[in-house]
Formats: sequence, structure tokens, C-alpha cells
Amino acid sequence: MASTIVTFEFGEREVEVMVRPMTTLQIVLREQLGATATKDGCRQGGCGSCIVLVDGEPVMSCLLPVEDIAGRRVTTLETITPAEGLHPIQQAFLDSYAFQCGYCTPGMVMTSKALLDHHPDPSGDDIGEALAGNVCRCTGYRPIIRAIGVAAEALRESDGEQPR
Amino acid sequence: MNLSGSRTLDAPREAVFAAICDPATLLAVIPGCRAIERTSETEYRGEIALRLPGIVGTYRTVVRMADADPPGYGRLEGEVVGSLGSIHGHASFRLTDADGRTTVDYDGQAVIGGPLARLDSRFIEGLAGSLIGQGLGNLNTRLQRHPPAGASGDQSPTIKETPA
Amino acid sequence: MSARLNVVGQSVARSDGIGHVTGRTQYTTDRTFPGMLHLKMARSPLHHARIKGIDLSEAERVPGFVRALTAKDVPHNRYTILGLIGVEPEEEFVLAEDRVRFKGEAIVAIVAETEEAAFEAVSKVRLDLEELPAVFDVEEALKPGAPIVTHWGNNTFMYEGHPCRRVRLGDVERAFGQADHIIEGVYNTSPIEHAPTETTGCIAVPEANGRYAVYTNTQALYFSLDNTAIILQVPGSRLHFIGGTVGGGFGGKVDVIVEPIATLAAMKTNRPVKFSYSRSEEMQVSSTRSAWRIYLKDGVTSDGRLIARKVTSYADSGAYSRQTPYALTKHAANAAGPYNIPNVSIDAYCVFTNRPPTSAMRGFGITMASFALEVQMDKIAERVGVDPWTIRFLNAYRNGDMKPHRKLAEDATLIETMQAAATLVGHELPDEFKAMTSAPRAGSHVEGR
Amino acid sequence: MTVSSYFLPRSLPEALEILQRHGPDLLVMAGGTVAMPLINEGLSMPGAVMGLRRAGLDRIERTDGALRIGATATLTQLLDQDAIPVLREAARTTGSWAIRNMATVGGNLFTPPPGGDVAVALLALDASVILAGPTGERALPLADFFTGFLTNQLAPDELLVELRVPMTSDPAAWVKFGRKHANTPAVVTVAARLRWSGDKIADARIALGAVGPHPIRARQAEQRLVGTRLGPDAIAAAAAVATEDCEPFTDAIATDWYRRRMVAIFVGRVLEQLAPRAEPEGR
Repeated sequence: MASTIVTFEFGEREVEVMVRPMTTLQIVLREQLGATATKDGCRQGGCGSCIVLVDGEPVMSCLLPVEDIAGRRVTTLETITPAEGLHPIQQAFLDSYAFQCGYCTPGMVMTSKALLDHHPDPSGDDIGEALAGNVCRCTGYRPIIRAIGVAAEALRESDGEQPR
Repeated sequence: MNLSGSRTLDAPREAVFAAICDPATLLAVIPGCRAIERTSETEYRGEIALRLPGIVGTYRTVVRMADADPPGYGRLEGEVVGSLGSIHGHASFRLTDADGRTTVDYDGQAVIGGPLARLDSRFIEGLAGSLIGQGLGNLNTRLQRHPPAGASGDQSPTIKETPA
Repeated sequence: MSARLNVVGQSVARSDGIGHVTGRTQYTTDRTFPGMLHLKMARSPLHHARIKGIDLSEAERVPGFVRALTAKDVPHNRYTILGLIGVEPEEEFVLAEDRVRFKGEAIVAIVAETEEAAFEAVSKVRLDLEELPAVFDVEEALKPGAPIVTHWGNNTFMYEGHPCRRVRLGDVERAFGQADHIIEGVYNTSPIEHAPTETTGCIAVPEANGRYAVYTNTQALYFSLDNTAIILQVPGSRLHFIGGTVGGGFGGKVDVIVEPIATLAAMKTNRPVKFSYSRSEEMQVSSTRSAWRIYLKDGVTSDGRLIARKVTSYADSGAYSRQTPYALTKHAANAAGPYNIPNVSIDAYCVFTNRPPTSAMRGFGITMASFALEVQMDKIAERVGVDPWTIRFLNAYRNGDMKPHRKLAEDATLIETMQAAATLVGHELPDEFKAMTSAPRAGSHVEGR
Repeated sequence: MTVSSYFLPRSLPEALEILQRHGPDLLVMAGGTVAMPLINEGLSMPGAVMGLRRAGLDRIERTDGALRIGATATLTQLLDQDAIPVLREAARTTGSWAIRNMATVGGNLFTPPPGGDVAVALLALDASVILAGPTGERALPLADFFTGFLTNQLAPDELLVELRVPMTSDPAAWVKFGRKHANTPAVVTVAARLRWSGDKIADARIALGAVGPHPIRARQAEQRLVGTRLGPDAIAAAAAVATEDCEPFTDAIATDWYRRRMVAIFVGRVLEQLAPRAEPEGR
């Protein structure tokens, strides 16, 4: 069981991790980098609570061996959270009460981030389709959809000056 | 798990019964069979490699002909053990003459243990049915191609064969 | 109400909001501890079986295997969760002894250095099981000759010596004879899995002072602590339960399932032990809402007054009690609905089958009765030829009405709630219903009208 | 078993060489959406795994009258191509965004029903599979690739490397019916493609998913359509006979009883989309 060293960009910094073969990005983030915003809900690709962005695209980190993404850029809820204050998407989720237990929230925010990066002015259908892989079992989706609308507006008004 | 089915093969009963007792034939027709050994008059030990979507593995099998009334009836008992668990079971088969051809009716019960038991029984039953169907299809092809010389079956006490 | 309200009617920021949107909220398994071991469970592949043997020899040889726990390792292995409130008998096993009663029942706990090693060792536990006939339907389970699930000889929870909770008011049979309409119905509901996004789990950590810190996502912290103390036969003071952050529960995390065995493993190994359900365990093994079957027979006058209601209901508790005997008692007290009915007979059975145990879920015992009762009320309205509002206003509880279980209705609000609902949906009620209130009827709280 | 080796070949020859070396005990994985859930649950415990994500098998290109889809092209790539719109639709209704970014077109052939929706569309399009082995490549009609539930024609020393779809101007249509609008396993999926000769159908393909051991052709229904003008009677007859073409199963999504009835409904709806009064979806 030879471990290998994998290097990837974690937000703005480069990280180097030593992993046993087939260790998932989810496990690396949570157990090696202490980045536990990425959640562990099913390890089946079914709940979306582990969604992170790899080169800007949402993926299920529970299904992704970290070796597969060597050299690529990983964006998580930690890496988009500013040192002070909140990212506009986070602020919108907070203001819209777009969570109850909070367990799905990191995945919801990351999917929202990818969506708004691709579609600054998404329709309701766009939002619904984008969120199809994110399960919320408590709140229901209305406040979350509302939050994404609020965030989209805030991001458009700030005209791209917000942290990406 | 219960399995039953029926299939008509293009050979007389004696030839079918002999083929079912012949290690060389079994090796050739059982899907994924890598080795088979006749360890006594009634016992066979073998190794089957299965390459399924997401699951690969090698399974050790031991099968005993618990009761036989050639060329019309046989009862098999045995087990299949591998990294994913075990299947213990028994099956009886009946060979009926159909104008020189042979109808095989089989009926078996098995208890599944280990991780395999956690899979939806539809998967195990579907797969087992699929493999039996494939095996009987292979057997039929082989019977059409190489009709066995004698009807008494292979009398050699212990032979071991591995695939070329 | 003249004082200024600071919270009611205001939007108040949630204290956990920032943590949730930044991902800094710490859930149970977001923690990790040096030397932490992983516990996985070898479970029954059969719905009902006698355990003839357990062979751990191959499992023990898996690299990373630390130890296995079986029933004999558990100090007080047979328990019942509601024992804390006096419910008897103790009937569930932390780890199965001679028999398994549902598919997925825990038999052997494997503790290993890594999750992978634990999974592999679990796969190598050899169980010698003799399959027994199983029963999956509540009424089948009550027939003579049905496979017996419990250890006391029948398949019902016994309430003071009776196989069901019984509620009697008036004389339903006589009232059926006087009714203009008899309306019957049978209502079935399915089990529902809570499916919390965070699976059930805990981490038990030995502390330097001889206590055990147990980080858990239970919805019932002290309930779990007390049951764990009983199961492990240790004073509660040796257990330090830390919880409160739950990634979804809905009633699914009130059973005491992971904490006792994880804590025992921590005691036996003197290392932190994590036991967190996989998603398939959560879906297949954790308790669900019970399936119910409810038979209703109602006697109604031609002007729409309910004069008799007979309820026969069955809750499928699954293989063990968990919270279902309690749910059934709540159910029996409410099974006639929020209506003033002078003659009521209720027989409510808590039935054991070979399905996974069932337990708490949002309004358990009541929700399913409400479903049955309100569909039945619509049926009655249709038969009598009045609208669904009328049938409910005519029969609604008022203060001072006698409930079937001999409590006087207090703080009744059904009439006012329906009036408000009618306003909200723009339904114009007749004047007599607009004027109706929950104030006591003249000469109320006597049986009959 | 803890995975002891994870191979990430950078080319097809390298991948084939690893496969020869490790034989049938090597688990081959592309997007990971089938294998990883099993591994994460301890249901699959391979000793050695080969991941194909970096093997260079993910191109989609249009050549020689065919769309050549690399086996590890993702469903997102399939959604982004515009050569064959019905494949876009099949990709769009499969999984969720993050899953489509990972799941591969080739992997979709190995997804047990009620999954494998894209394969249903490929079947209706007369796609071929290209299998590469130690002695070279062979092509096989997709219809012949499946041999049973979870079993197929792939030899132990072969890899699926490409799906080849003939370009056609035949109108084609697609419907997936699930319990939810998106990210849902199928109750039934139906893909159909018709070749017209004047105002009559000269040839028909109807493929069904989630109602058999693998994606299947509704051959009797196809036969019933040939020579008709696809009027209401022909559609009804084909929809009715399609229920005899399928072998539905019961699972948590639907019963076999319900699936069989939905086959009739949705074969009918797909054919209505293709009926002459509607704008043909000709490509």
C-alpha cells in the first residue's frame, strides 16, 4: 500500500498531501486539511453536501480520487470565505434563512457559486436544474432559491468586484 | 434467494448429464471460471473471477453432487466465498427428454452473507439468473460443437485444469 | 400584550447562521482525534434467523483489525429505550444474542485502525444462521401460527395485560343501530425514513480522568447518556455527552443506537472510537416512522352529526419497541379526532414484525391518524351531502366536551382555526359557522348531547 | 480490502498494458459514479484500481459520417455537443450537474437499470461500441453488446474506448419518466428514431430503459410501425405491443406492473412527438 504525494491548488495556496491509493478529495479535505466545510452525507454522489469546485466546475468530492485532480484548482466554502465578512452568496443565504440544520449549506453555496459564475442572471429553472443534485431535508428549497436570486443581484450590482 | 428456470439444450440427456459432471466442460462454460478441480467422485472445487460494474473479485467455490439419478436428476449443494461475502445454497435440476433434445429445469435456494447481502436482492438474483443463462448458453454451444463420445461422463477421479 | 415585543414578530438572526454559511459549524464527525479507531457493524443478512455460530477467525487476521465486540461483551445487553420512563419489558439487544429479528440487526461490532480495515474485517465475519419464517404485515402477525418475533410469546406490546390500548365511551354498537349512515374506511400508510443529510453517528473519547467524552448527533442527549449508563453499567457521571449540533433529525436520532457500543469500544481499547452510519445503514437499518393500518367505522345522522366512531388501528413497530409503544398510547388518546362524538371505541395495537424497528418521527402516532380521520371526514361529508367545512364545524370539539379517554376538552381552537383558514383561502362561511365559537356548549360535559 | 494500487494511465496503450498485467482482478473505473459509491460503502473492495480519467479517451469528434464519442467523455461534454440533439437531451436528464461533470458516456453502458439512460438513446441511434484489446480494436453494435443483467461482451482483457454514432437526418425523440423532474432514476426511458420513405415509415428504432436487464430494443413495436404513416392507430398499436417487448422489474422506484403500463404511455408519447403533424426534429 504505497502512499503517493499529490499536489493541488487549494484556493490560492498550493497544498501537498500524502495519500493512500484512491483516497477521495472529500477525505483529504476533511481529514488531512481540516477543511470540514465539505460535508459527508452519503458518499454516493447523491446528497450534494460534499460538492466542491474543481477548476470552477462542481463535482462530488466523495467520488473523486484525489490523484485524479493533481495540479488542478479546488475551491471550497473555506476558500471563498473572505478573511472578514461574508461572500455575497453566504450573506444572501444568511439573510434569507436559507438553511435549517445547515448540513447541506456548504454544498448549496458551492453549487450556487458555480451557477452564478456561469449564469450571472439565472432563471428559476436554471436555479432548479443547478440544484438538482443538492438535497436539503429540512428547510425546503424556496428560501435557498430566493437566496440565490438575492446573491445574483448583489453580485451583478458589485459588477464582479466581489471575491470569486 | 430463490432461483429457478428452464432451458432446452440441443443434445440428449445422457450427453447433458455427462457434460455437467465434466470439469473440462464446466471450466469452458461457466462465465469467469478460471480453474476447476474434481476433488472426489462428487465434489468440485473451483475459482470464478467476476468483473462487474464497480465490483471485481475472485470467488472460491465448492460444489457437491449430493444426490444424483443420471441422466434425469441431480441435486447440488455448495458455497461460493469471496471478498464480498458468501453464498451457501443448494439446487436441484431435472433433465427431461424433448425429442432427442433435453429440457433442463432447475430450482435452487441460497443464503447470502457478508457485504453481498446488503445489495438489493434484485441485483444478486438478476446477476445469478444472467450468469446461469449465459452458462447454459455456452454449454449448448459446446454440446453442439463437441458432442461427448460416451454417455457415462468423465470417469477420471481427479483432474485439474486451468485455462490456457 | 401592550409591552413592546423584541423577538415575537421580528426577524432575528440565528445564532448558528454564520457558522452554517461559512461551514465552521462543527458537526459530530467534523472532529477527529489522534489514534481514533473506526467501528463498523456486521449485520444480519436475514429478516429472521437463529444464530448458530459466529466465526471471527478470518476477520481477526485482517491487517488493522483491533477487536471485535459481541453480545457477551455488553454488560447489560438487553434493554429498552423507554425503560427510562418505566416501559417494560427490556427486549432489544445492543448486539444480537441467539436470534436476529430484522434484516440489518447488529451482531458483531468490529473496531479497526481504518474504515477500510473495518469494512474488510466485517466482510470476513462468518455467521452461521438458520433462517426462520418471517412476518411483515401487522394483521398476519396477529394470526394464530404466525412467526413470533418477541420473546414473550405473542406479537403485540402488552398494555396492562391487554394486547391493545382500549378506549371506550358510550356504546358504539347501540349508536350504530340509531345512525342514518354507516361509513367505513381502511387507511394504510408506509414507513418513512427520516433520511437526515448527516447520518447518525458519534465519537467516544476516553478522557484522562477516567470519563468518556461522547460527541454525538443525538436529538436526545441525556436520554442517550442515561441509556448508555444502564447498558454499560457505569454511573452516569462517567459519561460526558456533548451534542446539540444535529445535521437533521426529524425524530430519527432519538434512538440510543450508536453511543453505547462506541463507548464500550472506547472502554475496551482505551482509544477514541468513531461509529457513524453509512448512508445505506441510515436508510436500511435506522428506525423509520411506523407503517400504520387504521380501520374506521362511523355512525352518522342524516344531518351530519357523528354519533359513533369505532377505530381499530395497528402500528407496525418492527422487530423492537423503540418509541412505538409510547406513540401508540398517544395515538389511542387522539384516534377519534378533534370531534365531539358521544360513543367511541378504540382498539389500538402495537404489533411486532420482522421489519426494522420504528420510532419517533414528527407527530408520530397522531399524523397517521389525522390522515385517516380527515380523509374519512371528507367521505362522510360526501355521503351525508354536505361540504367538508360543514361536517367539521358540526362536529368540532368545544371547550368542556368530553374526549373519549375521559378528559374534558380545554383550549379548543378548531373552530377558530377553521374560521381563520376560510378567511385565508377566501372561502365564505355561512353565518352560523362564522358565529360559532369554542365556548362551552350549554349543559356540556355530559355524555351524549 | 484496502486498495493497494491505483493506476492513472496517460494513454490507451498504457491502460491496456496495466489491464494485461493485472488481469480480471483490476477494477476499471472512469468517472467513478458507479464504482466509488460501492467502494465507499464497503460493498466493493478491489485490491487494484485503474482510473481512466487521464487516459485521453474523452474526445468527442465528428468524422466520416459519425459522431465519435470517447468512452470517458463526460455527460457534460455530451450536453455541450450539438451534432446529435437527442443525445443532449439524454445527457440533460441524467444525474445532477456535479454527477454529469464526472459520469462518462462509456460508464453509462455499465450502469445497472434503472440507470443507463444515455445508453438507451445510443441504442436507438444504432451506435457501435469500440472495444480495444491486446490484438487491436473491434467494433460491435451496441444492441449486441449487452448479454444480460450486468453482463456484456467485453472480454477480460478489453477496454471500451469509444461509442460511434452514425450521423443521420432521421427524426429522433427522447423521454425519460422518473418520480422527480430532475436527478431521478427512471421508471422508464424511451428513445425513438424513424426513417421515412415518402409519407411512410421505412425503418424504426425504439429503445427502452429501466424495463429490462439492460437497455433493450422494442423490436415488435418497431416492426409494427414499418409501413405506417404513424397515425394514432399505428402509435397505439406500437405502444401496446411495446409492453410485450419489455421485461420490467420491481424496485424502490416502481413496480413491474406500473413500469409495464408506463412503457405503453411513454412509447406513445415519444411517437406522438415524431408524428407528421408535429415539426420533425430532423437533423
